[in-house]
Amino acid sequence: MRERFLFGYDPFVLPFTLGMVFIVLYLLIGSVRIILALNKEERLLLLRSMNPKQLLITAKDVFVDCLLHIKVFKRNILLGYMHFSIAFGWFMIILVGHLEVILYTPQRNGVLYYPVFFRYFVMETQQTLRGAFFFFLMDLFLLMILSGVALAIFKRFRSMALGMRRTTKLKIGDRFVLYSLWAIFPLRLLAESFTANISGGSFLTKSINHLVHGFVTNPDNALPIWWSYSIALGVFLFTLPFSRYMHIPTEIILIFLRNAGIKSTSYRNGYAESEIYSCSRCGICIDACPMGVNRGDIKFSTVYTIRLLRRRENPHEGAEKCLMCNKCVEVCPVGINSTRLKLLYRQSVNDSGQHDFSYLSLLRESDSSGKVLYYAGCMTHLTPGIYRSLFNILDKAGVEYSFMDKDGSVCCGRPLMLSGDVKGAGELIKKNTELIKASGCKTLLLSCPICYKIFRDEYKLEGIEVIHHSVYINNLLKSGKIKVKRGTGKYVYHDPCELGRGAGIYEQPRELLSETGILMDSPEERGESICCGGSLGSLTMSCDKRRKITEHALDVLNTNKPDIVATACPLCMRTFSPLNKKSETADIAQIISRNLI
Amino acid sequence: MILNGKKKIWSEYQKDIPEDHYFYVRSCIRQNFFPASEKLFLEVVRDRLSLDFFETEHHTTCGGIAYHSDTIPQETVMTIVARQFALMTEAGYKNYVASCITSFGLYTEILDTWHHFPELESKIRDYLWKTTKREFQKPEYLAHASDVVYKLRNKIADQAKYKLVNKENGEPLKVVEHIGCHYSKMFPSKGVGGAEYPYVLTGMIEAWGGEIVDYPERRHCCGFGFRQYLVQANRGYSLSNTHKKFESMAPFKPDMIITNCPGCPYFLDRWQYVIKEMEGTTYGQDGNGIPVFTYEEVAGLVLGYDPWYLGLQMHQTPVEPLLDKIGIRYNKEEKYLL
Amino acid sequence: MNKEVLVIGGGPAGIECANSLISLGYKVFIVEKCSEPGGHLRKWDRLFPYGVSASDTLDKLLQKSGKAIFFYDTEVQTINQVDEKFVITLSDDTQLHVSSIVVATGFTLFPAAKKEEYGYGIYNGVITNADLEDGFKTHKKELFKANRVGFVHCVGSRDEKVCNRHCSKVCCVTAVKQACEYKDLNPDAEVYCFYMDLRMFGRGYEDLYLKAQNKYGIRFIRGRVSEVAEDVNGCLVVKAEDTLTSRPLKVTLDLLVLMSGMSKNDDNDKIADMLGIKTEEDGFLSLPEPTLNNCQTVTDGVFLAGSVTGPKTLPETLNEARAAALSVHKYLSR
Amino acid sequence: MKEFGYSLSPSSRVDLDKIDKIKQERLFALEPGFRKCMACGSCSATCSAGNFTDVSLRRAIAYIQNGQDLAALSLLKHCMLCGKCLVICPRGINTRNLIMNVLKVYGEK
Repeated sequence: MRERFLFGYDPFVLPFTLGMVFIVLYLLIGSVRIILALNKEERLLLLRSMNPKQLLITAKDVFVDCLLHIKVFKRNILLGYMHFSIAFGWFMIILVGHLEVILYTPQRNGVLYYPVFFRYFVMETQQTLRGAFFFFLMDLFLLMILSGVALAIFKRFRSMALGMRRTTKLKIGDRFVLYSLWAIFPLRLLAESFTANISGGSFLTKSINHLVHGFVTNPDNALPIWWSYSIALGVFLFTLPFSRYMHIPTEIILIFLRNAGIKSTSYRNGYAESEIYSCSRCGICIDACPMGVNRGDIKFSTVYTIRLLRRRENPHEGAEKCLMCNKCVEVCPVGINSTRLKLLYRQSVNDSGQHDFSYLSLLRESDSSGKVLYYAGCMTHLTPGIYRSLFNILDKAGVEYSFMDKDGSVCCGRPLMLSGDVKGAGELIKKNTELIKASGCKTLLLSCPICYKIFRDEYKLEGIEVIHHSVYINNLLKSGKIKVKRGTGKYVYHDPCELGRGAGIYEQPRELLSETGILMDSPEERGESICCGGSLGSLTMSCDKRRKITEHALDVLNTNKPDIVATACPLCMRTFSPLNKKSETADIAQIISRNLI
Repeated sequence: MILNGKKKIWSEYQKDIPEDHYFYVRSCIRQNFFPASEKLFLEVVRDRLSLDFFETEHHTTCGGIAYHSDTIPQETVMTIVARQFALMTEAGYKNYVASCITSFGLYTEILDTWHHFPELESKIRDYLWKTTKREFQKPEYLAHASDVVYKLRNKIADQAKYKLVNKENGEPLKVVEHIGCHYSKMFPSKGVGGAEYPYVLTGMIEAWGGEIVDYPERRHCCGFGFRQYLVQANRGYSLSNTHKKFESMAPFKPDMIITNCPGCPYFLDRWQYVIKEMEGTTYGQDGNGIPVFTYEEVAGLVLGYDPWYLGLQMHQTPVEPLLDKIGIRYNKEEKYLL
Repeated sequence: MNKEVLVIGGGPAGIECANSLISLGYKVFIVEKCSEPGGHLRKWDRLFPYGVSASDTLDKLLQKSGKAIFFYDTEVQTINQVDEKFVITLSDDTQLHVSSIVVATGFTLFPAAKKEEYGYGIYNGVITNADLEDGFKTHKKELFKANRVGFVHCVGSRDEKVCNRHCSKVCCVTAVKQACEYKDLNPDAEVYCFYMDLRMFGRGYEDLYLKAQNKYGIRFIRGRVSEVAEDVNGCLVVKAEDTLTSRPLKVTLDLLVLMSGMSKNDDNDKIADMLGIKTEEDGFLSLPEPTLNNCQTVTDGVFLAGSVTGPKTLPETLNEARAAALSVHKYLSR
Repeated sequence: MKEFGYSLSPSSRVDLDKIDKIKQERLFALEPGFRKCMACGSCSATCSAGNFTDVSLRRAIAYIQNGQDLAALSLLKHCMLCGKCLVICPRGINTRNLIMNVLKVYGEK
């Protein structure tokens, strides 16, 4: 292998080289900006994460997330392959390209464009059969990429085949980048094929070279195609920052920051910016979003809200309408905590400070020393069947308990928190904490996942176990304090957002139901459970639209024709029961209470 | 405003008021507030129109103020009224005329109550006998003094020296009438013209050359309201009522107010001064307030009585600008000499 | 027993009763005191809750009544029962011999002027529901120029002072219908409805109410209007209490529509007397079996249909008319 | 001014001629359910804060319609946004959005 040209340069490399310089500078400046926007603590965290062990973990995460796209694979194999083939293939081509340079033209090592246009600058000699291995690899990865690109083009027209009912609607800028991306690899193939008789090639490039030999062997024809290839790359690199493909480099920064333990503290700057730019607009969240059943609301799904944030436009409508069910976060291949961004946005506009909770000082605690303290919360007061069933179970198990909010409750603060009013929520949290601590209880038992979520995450109740009734009852059953009869009832379990995705409790309710009947699968469950539509997370969604969501969720839950749709949340139950015409709706406590022996 | 509609209603609320032979009872407070009005009434009907109106110094209050202030029970007030009727019976009269609106309303109410609860009437007869050894006949006709003046309005007009018109341009004066709550609000059929569009004062004004203006708060209380005025803590409410009426009538630019009731002219007159002091607002076009008159005073004016003989110097709101407007002659120096 | 039946009243009840009797093979005489058939329906523009044309409805009813013999501008003078037959003398001296009689004399629209405090006939801007309906029908453009409009429910209904303790049933939904129609004609108008209770009892009524609130932005104020006056500009000053906040309330309007209710027909006593039947305290004809049979009277061969026995909607009236026809048929086929 | 020992008492009367319709329209745009209230009182009856203090969405809506903004605000500032009224409202009004927006639209200084 030897160089064809003395200077190892041709003007056609300019578009790429300039693009590359541009993008590197852009990324550098961007990273500095993000780091500057971090506060002191966060920067300290970042600094501390710069140890070998942490770096190794981050490298692994980058490899798994950015190159292998394991999360996308999990969602849909074809979709995963599409992402994997392009990302990993491209990465390998770059890697192998550099290897080639190091091995064959070490004097050109470090020249930015050389590995990219290697085939143009070298010619095969008698001795360089060694290169055939790399030629093979290069053609193989190129083929891999091309298959990915083909899939991508196919997806544009038939997204369903790749497991996506809806894909993100693109703006003109995005299309520009997309087409240049699509063009890069076929052009590279052609360019390398055109010079394959000089530089050598493998099964792909050589074959094409043979196929159109007469045309290709004229060197005058080769240069324009190399130009085109470089221009495609240049266009891609120049337009990258203004397109969704910015996620490719940004995600690496995001993984760094995330692994350092940093969280967003503003909905727009610092860490949030790295999240916003990491969004590939893949659109997986569109299908996940329960709002999607109302066609007009697709525009409020997370991908578009993040796009507004990236354009520095007002994300108000989407941020306020969102049910905060967290499913988009669950499915996001990049792991963007968009719910947190929306919450931060809400805090910036809804922290009105107009509330007056001075009346709370009138409330007095009850003495519950050593007992289980039960807090029904607002929603469970609307579903007395739940707490009465629970009390029946507790009585049967001989558990001593007291009912903290028998005569009405101070709200747990979660709804206020979700509205963005941290200060108001704080007052409620403070009062409830006082009441609970003063009661002397050892366990705080809750029926409502909305309450459970905030009691677990935000309250500081040292020494008091905070437990949701689905877990508590399961414990009672496991320890033999209660017994249930095993029936033939068919259940489908609906994971409430706050209990499942919110608190990670998926198994205990299922264990419980399996003890007393046949637990069936639902097409979308656990992390992918669909919000019931009643969520207090949404501030502005109308009742009609909520109803559509509920009906859709019920359709999905009733797919396998269960007898009972079981849930573990009073709000889910209130939302489902009037609209569930195909099966009964019941809380897990009610089901167990009915089947106690 | 469709006048024919009002006329239709007026035609449905007409009373067959006797012209002559009345037993006359005075009002407690008018004798203090506007003493000349009652004197004038008797003078006009007796001397000018040669009618038989009898009055006796033995009659007392009707008890209305105490009754409406919740300080005496119903039986007590009924017995007081029964005594008045007994005086009428003893004097040989069958028509009873009250100078006071509240008395008129109370008599009407009592007669109606007795009509529906005869046992109550016999109980009262019993009380009256036990306390005074008197017996009574119920009046055959119960009138308010304004009913009588309404009945005689055309005769008065015939003898009138002045008309209620602006002497400068010959235009009728704009008059606001205030009927008094107890005249017909309780028993619309007992008032001339009913309760919604009472005609008793309107009829007089029309007959004497003026023009009535209707305004949104026409029906509203003058502000007396008994408890509201009599208790100082409530007096603000009394004032506010009057204020509301003036605010409502002001855009119509009335020249004068004619009233029917003992309390109304007093409050509509005196509160104008208080409102001026509190709010700085003076009503009326010339910055002198809107003069307020009793119907007897207006009758006296058109008949050509001397304003000071009519007691107009007792008014807080000056009447002279209006007298000048009509062209009534009076002697400035004599205002307080009488 | 001849197959001749007299129907007193040529409104919807009378016409529909006649239609049914004709199809059952009877000869029907209809006595109508006005010069045209249709009663109140003739004067109406559109019907609640779906906005069906009143004149189309009447036309459809009349299409089937071709064989009925109408006596217009005529009233029943005397009725004599000879054996099982009725001998009737009409005001034009016609004599009829019939086997059965259906009384379908309907109601009298409450004369709104009786509520003096509302000033109907005194203030220019005060009209009744019937006046507004006439305005809709005859396209009185000047009526729809008012930008502030009020509807007063329960005028002459639920009011012992005007001797109508009963609810007229149809005024609530009529007010809502008219308010919406008014907004259609003058979208800039602010419209208020003063109600005591909103009795949206029928199918589609509640939807109309919701539409009135939501789409038309009509403001519903719970409280009966106490009095109306004219201000210096000739606008109407309307007073009521907003009973939901326990506050007296005042609003200045350009047009006030009084929802006159259904009073008993003024002729009820006379007719009841002739037929040996009774009226109730409310003045409507009495029903010995008010639940089981809405058409029956104490006099054999005499039946009742429609709002002569109390306020009713048009569909109810028509159903009753058919039921009365069947009752006649049953009676005459015994 | 002379001291009379009494003064004009403020009128309790609602004057619909004088209410701020622009703010009402803004509120309606932000929560179209605002006009749908039929004053059933379910919201007040179920209210969590209503157990302890004077808060009533039903009354607040009526106050706003009558232009008594301050009265409405003073009722709603006790709201904990728990959402019971949202669940219970038979007319499907987004009560929480309404409350938040009343505080926003009428609470602005």
